[in-house]
Amino acid sequence: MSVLFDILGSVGMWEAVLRIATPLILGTLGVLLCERVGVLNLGIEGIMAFGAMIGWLTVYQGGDLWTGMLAAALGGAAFGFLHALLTVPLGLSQHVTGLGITLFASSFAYYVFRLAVPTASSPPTIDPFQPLSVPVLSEIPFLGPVLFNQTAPTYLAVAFVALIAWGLYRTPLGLAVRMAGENPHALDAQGIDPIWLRIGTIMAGSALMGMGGAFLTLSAFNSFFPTMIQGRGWVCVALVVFASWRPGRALLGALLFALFDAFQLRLQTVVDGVPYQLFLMMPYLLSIVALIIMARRARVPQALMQPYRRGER
Amino acid sequence: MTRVLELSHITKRFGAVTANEDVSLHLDRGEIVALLGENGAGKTTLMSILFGHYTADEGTVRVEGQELPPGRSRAAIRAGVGMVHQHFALAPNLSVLDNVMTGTEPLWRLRSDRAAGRAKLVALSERFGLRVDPDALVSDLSVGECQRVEILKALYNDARILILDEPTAVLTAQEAESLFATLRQMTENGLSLIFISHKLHEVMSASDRVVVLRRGCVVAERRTSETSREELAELMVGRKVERPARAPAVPGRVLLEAVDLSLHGKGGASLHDVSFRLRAGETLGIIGVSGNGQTTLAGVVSGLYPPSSGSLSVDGRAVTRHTVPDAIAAGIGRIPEDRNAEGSIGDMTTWENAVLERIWSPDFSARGFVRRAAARKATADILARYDVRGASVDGRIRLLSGGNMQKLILGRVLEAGPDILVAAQPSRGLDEGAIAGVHARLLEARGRGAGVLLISEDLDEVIALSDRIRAIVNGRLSPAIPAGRANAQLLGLMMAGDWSAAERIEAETHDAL
Amino acid sequence: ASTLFAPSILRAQTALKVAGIHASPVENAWNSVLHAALQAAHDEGMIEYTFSEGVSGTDYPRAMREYAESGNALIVGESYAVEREARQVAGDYPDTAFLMGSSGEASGDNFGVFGTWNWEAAYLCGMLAAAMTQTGKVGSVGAIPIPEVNMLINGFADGVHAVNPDVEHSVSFIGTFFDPPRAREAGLAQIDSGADILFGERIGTADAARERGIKAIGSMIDYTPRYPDTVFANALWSFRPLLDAAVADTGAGNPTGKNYTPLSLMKDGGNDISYVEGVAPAEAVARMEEVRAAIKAGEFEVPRNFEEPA
Amino acid sequence: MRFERREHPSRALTLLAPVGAILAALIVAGVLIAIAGANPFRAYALILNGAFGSRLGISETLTRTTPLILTGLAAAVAFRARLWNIGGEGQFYLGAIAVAALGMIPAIAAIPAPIAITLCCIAGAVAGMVLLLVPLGLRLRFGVDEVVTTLLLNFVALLFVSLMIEGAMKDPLAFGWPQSVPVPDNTLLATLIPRTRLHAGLLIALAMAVLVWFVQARSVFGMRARAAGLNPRAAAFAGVPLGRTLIGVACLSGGLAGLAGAIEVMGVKGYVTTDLSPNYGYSGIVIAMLANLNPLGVIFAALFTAVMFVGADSMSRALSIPSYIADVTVALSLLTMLVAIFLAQYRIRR
Ligand SMILES: Nc1ncnc2c1ncn2[C@@H]1O[C@H](COP(=O)(O)OP(=O)(O)OP(=O)(O)O)[C@@H](O)[C@H]1O
Ligand SMILES: Nc1ncnc2c1ncn2[C@@H]1O[C@H](COP(=O)(O)OP(=O)(O)OP(=O)(O)O)[C@@H](O)[C@H]1O
Ligand SMILES: [Mg+2]
Ligand SMILES: [Mg+2]
Repeated sequence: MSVLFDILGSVGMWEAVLRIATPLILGTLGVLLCERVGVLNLGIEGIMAFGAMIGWLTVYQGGDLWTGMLAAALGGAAFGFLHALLTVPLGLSQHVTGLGITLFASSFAYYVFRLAVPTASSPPTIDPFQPLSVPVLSEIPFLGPVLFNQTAPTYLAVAFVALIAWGLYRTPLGLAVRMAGENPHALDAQGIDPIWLRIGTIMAGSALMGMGGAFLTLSAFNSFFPTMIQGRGWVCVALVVFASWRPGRALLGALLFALFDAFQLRLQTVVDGVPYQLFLMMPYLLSIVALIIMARRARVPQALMQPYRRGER
Repeated sequence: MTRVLELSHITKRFGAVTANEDVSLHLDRGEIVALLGENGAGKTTLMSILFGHYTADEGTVRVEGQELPPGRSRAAIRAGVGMVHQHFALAPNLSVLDNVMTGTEPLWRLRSDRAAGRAKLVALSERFGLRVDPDALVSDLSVGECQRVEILKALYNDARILILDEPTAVLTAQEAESLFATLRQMTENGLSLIFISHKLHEVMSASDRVVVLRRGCVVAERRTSETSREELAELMVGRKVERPARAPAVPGRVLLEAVDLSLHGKGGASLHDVSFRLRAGETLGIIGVSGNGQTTLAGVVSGLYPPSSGSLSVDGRAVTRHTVPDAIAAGIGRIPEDRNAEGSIGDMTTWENAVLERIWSPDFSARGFVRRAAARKATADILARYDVRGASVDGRIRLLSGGNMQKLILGRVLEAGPDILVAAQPSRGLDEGAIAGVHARLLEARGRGAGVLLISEDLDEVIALSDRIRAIVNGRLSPAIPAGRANAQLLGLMMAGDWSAAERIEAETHDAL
Repeated sequence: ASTLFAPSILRAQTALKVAGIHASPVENAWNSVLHAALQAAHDEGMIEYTFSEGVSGTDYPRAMREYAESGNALIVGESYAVEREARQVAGDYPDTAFLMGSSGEASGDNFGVFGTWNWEAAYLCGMLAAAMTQTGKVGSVGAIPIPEVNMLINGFADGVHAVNPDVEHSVSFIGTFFDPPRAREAGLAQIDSGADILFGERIGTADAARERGIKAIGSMIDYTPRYPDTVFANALWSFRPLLDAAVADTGAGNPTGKNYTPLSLMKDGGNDISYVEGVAPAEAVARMEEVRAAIKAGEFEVPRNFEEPA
Repeated sequence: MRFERREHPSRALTLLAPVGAILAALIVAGVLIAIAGANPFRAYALILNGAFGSRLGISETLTRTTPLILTGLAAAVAFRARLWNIGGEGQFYLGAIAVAALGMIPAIAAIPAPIAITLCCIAGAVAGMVLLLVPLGLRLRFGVDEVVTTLLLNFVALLFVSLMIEGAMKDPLAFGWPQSVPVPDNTLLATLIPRTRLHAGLLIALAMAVLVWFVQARSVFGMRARAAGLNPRAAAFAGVPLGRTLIGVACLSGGLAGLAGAIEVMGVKGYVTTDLSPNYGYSGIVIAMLANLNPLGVIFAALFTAVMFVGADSMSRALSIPSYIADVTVALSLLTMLVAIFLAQYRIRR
């Protein structure tokens, strides 16, 4: 028992939580935006892979870290545009298009990576973001190092949560976005074209996904390699449901998931005889349990997965 | 009089269908114009063009002399055109204020001024007597309230021209009446209105001028004061229509008996100790304001959900299993309240829709496999016998208009020869011609000895078709009165829950239960 | 797969066509050792090398067949996940030689195998680690507990305990062969639980060590240039001796269906320690060098333990 | 600009559209190939050659088609009823591990091959069913969205398989490598062409496609499932038992995906590892959609996907360009194909 408390009481673990959570926060916000505007985006897994690659490659080729982040956002937006084009004006099945985008974006990322870095024998590295201690605040015992000794993109991710919450609930644009996900006909009747709004929002959401991927190569780690997303994108899709499509809860969900992950890694080092797979299963199973608990309260955007075509019934 | 709106020579085609052909229409300030026409005549299409939702193939729209750019709802809104859609354009998960404010501020503004929005909404709702709670979720509102929100939405955009597409299709008589009173008041404030309706009495009482569309063309234009219901009906359909008259009832044995039916917590309204009898060869009309349990009652009798207590017997036998196939097998035919959401599956073929509810019967399946030939033959028969137009056996049913869809549903129900017919809102949204057809079929079924349970919000319909009438209020059934004694005022009292007069009449007529 | 565009004129006429099939991306340390050796041989004109990477188990036998059909004389790869099918393919293409990383035995005349035996070097690294830990705790991060990984980590642990039996050694497995960020998190977790020297069987571990300013030990390839202040020792493994032998056998028409693993032994130059001078205490280095010499001379045998480390 | 649905799409267009799609995909892939320094036209020839040009190519293409048909059917069946089963991958693995588990019972090795194979198929199918019934149960009971739960269960299933093959079911003769005990020889499917991997599973898959088509198009269950998917409220009104119908659909869908895993073990690999499936479950979803959810169409969509992959993979080796081009080509052709199918059904109007 005391082992558990040791783990839970360690600064290192809590610091890891925020770090592990960052790509999930960005990805979840991305999915959340897409779904709020009415479109499921299963392309996230591939978009994150592409963001991770293009962000890293930009820095590897001499760009600075923020240029890398920007490249990842733009790359994400580009694939978002493709997804939007297929699902919004054409109204193709969102599941299928999303899976197609995942396959395309990830294999394209690996292909480009291999062309750009043909003969690596260990993953080439860049200098990643370094932890940025917030003066004064990082001196607070325990909380200081946990919260205020992270890398810049982590702060950015948390800022995005507030920004998107503000945007969705406090601005006219956010209201329009929510309306597009609830009833695009109503939006159209108020003189705003749901098609363009959806396209734009999906691009913005996908840009966030791309940045989530780039966090892995520019901050959590310092090199890119294929298959590095490892299902993180899918987890984001689940987290959005868990979060009932709300940015604040999305942050909470991402932190919770990261907590399980950080915890199980540490538990493994001290608990013997329990297969590691059980630990790895924990976050997924707990997510499902959380979904069951949240299901009743969840307010699904009513037009989610329903294509909008003007004048078609 | 100033001319605020002018539609000139509008033509619009959808593939092979010409929805509007060379239509010209105008509207003066403070005027109420009624747009009349059969289902599919092109009314909605015309209004959608005016509102910029569709682009016309030919023709122009001018508002206060200015030509509107085609296909731009935004421009129409700016020019002061407001539209209340046939199917509500509201988001149920958002609040009234959210619904009203969407799209009213510049999109890129950093902060939505909700306080100002709320103030404006409250002011409008007071000024026009359209009471709503700005913070209520739309999903918690009744249809009437939704309608108000729709109108407020248009007014909030400073509409000076208001278009209402079948605004009363889902309203009760009282709601409709108060709506028209409000509209009247609006015209005094300088608004101009176009409304679409299939209900001739509304048109007669509320409009200044009537424009009749038939097959996409304007066939007539009359000042309301210079025309009559009969003339309008004839202009609309192109021939004389008359609703069929009811012959005196010859009630037989009790076919359906409900004793103390109660149902709680099924999402919709609940039922409390509902008891009634339905005899062969009679029509029992149930009236009521929506939300009082009409739908639930129809659902229980249709086999959709079992009651929590009480019993139901068909032809003297107690019903123990409440499932749809059991209900159908027991001889209950069901006409659903909402033919698009409940009565048909748009993307399935006509034949599949026609036989789905009886697919378990040996007529249509054997050993788990569908007898397609038999099913298609039966469907073809229905199409022919019930005069369903525009349908092919293998075509998607989505393409049928409301009236034809209703004919198909009547066909599939009546072909099975049910002893009991549950008809929920059978003529909602239909035009005069179609209504007459539906009424004739219902009377015909009664005539051959079926018992008809008619559930409707349309008082005229209930009075015209029923032998006895009950009201449903908060899940309880009122005493029954004979149709001969019914009038709008008495029925209004009954629907409002004041049953004293009804009790007296019931006692007088000794027609217990 | 990408061919290396070495000018073909420079290439010897007899260059053997060799194909590499890598189940992981070639960045993976193990694959990179093979890849580097093959590339070097290619550049020297000894072989003509093409490769596929990231080949999943389902595609692996097809890749083998395709390379065999397109006239490669020797196919180098790893049959760990496809032992049965790989031997079947070799049976179907008796004229092609196969040299496969495998935990199993050679088969037929043309299916040769090799193991990754750098456990001796790991033992030596462990000796240094034991002398350096302050907390009395060292940690290893492994992929999946398969025999070769077990042997390696056990070798390290044995080295540690040979010097100081009181030092605690803990292991975590990341459950996959290639996930550097995960290995890094596992490393951080080890550090949090007190370890101050990490043995990184997997890439990513050293990143954790660098971040926390402790020392780490690399495996397979030389990680010191990549983490100059962190990785002070490496348990190196070399594929070149194995490759040269297999190429020679293939070229000479000798059967290649044998076990090439012994060429991984330290005394044959197949594995060795590399370390940064002046990091570990001098007497520890001296003691380690003694053992190293003994191993090379065949006087000392590091115990081989394939059991999953506790 | 807007799209208007054609009620009767012309046959020529329906046939031409896929051709256009493949051309478009190949052009884009060609650009990428050219960037890698290879000649795209040679690449096209090599793709064809790799997929059909030899006994090896044909057999490999068909070997890969087999599981894709089954996972494609699994998705098509479920999607028809609007049961969004994204969990084909997990069901595939559970089907596979179930066969391996059954194979560990000594009695299985002693019974005649046809019976043993049948039992294995059933075991695989049941395992797949069970994994899909869980999320369906959650949806019916608690209203939990199955897109997410089936997706998450893929990871759980894969970890479970990993747990099994490193624990209770680990092959003691596999040198510690995490893989299951091999299934007994009498459960292995016959090879159709000697010295290739093509096995009798292909015939099972084809038979299943016909069977599923028949059930969907002709049975009461098929009609009810479609009705339940298209408009649950109207279906309920017409007396379709929604819960039972969906359970039936889930059994069929999960069962097919599980069967795919079982057959892959019995036909190709002989034992279970965690890389048994290169995303067969996910590909099934795209294949189902390419086939417009038509079970017979699934055969062709699966074949198409397999041709693209096997051909492009072989091409990448022949040209020595990064092998990821194979997945790029497949993804591109899937996306363009989806667009083409759409455009064949709609017309563009101003
Ligand atoms: N989106 C559309 N696509 C194709 N055709 C359409 C579309 N909308 C309407 N039509 C065609 O236009 C004609 C007029 O339809 P419209 O909806 O305007 O009729 P309506 O007069 O409003 O009928 P109702 O009284 O039933 O509402 C129909 O006959 C139909 O063929
Ligand atoms: N997408 C479409 N394409 C072609 N024709 C259509 C389409 N939608 C509707 N129609 C046609 O439009 C006509 C009117 O349809 P509509 O749905 O407006 O009928 P309705 O009577 O208004 O129904 P409701 O009573 O439900 O309002 C029908 O003749 C129908 O065939
Ligand atoms: Mg209309
Ligand atoms: Mg209508």
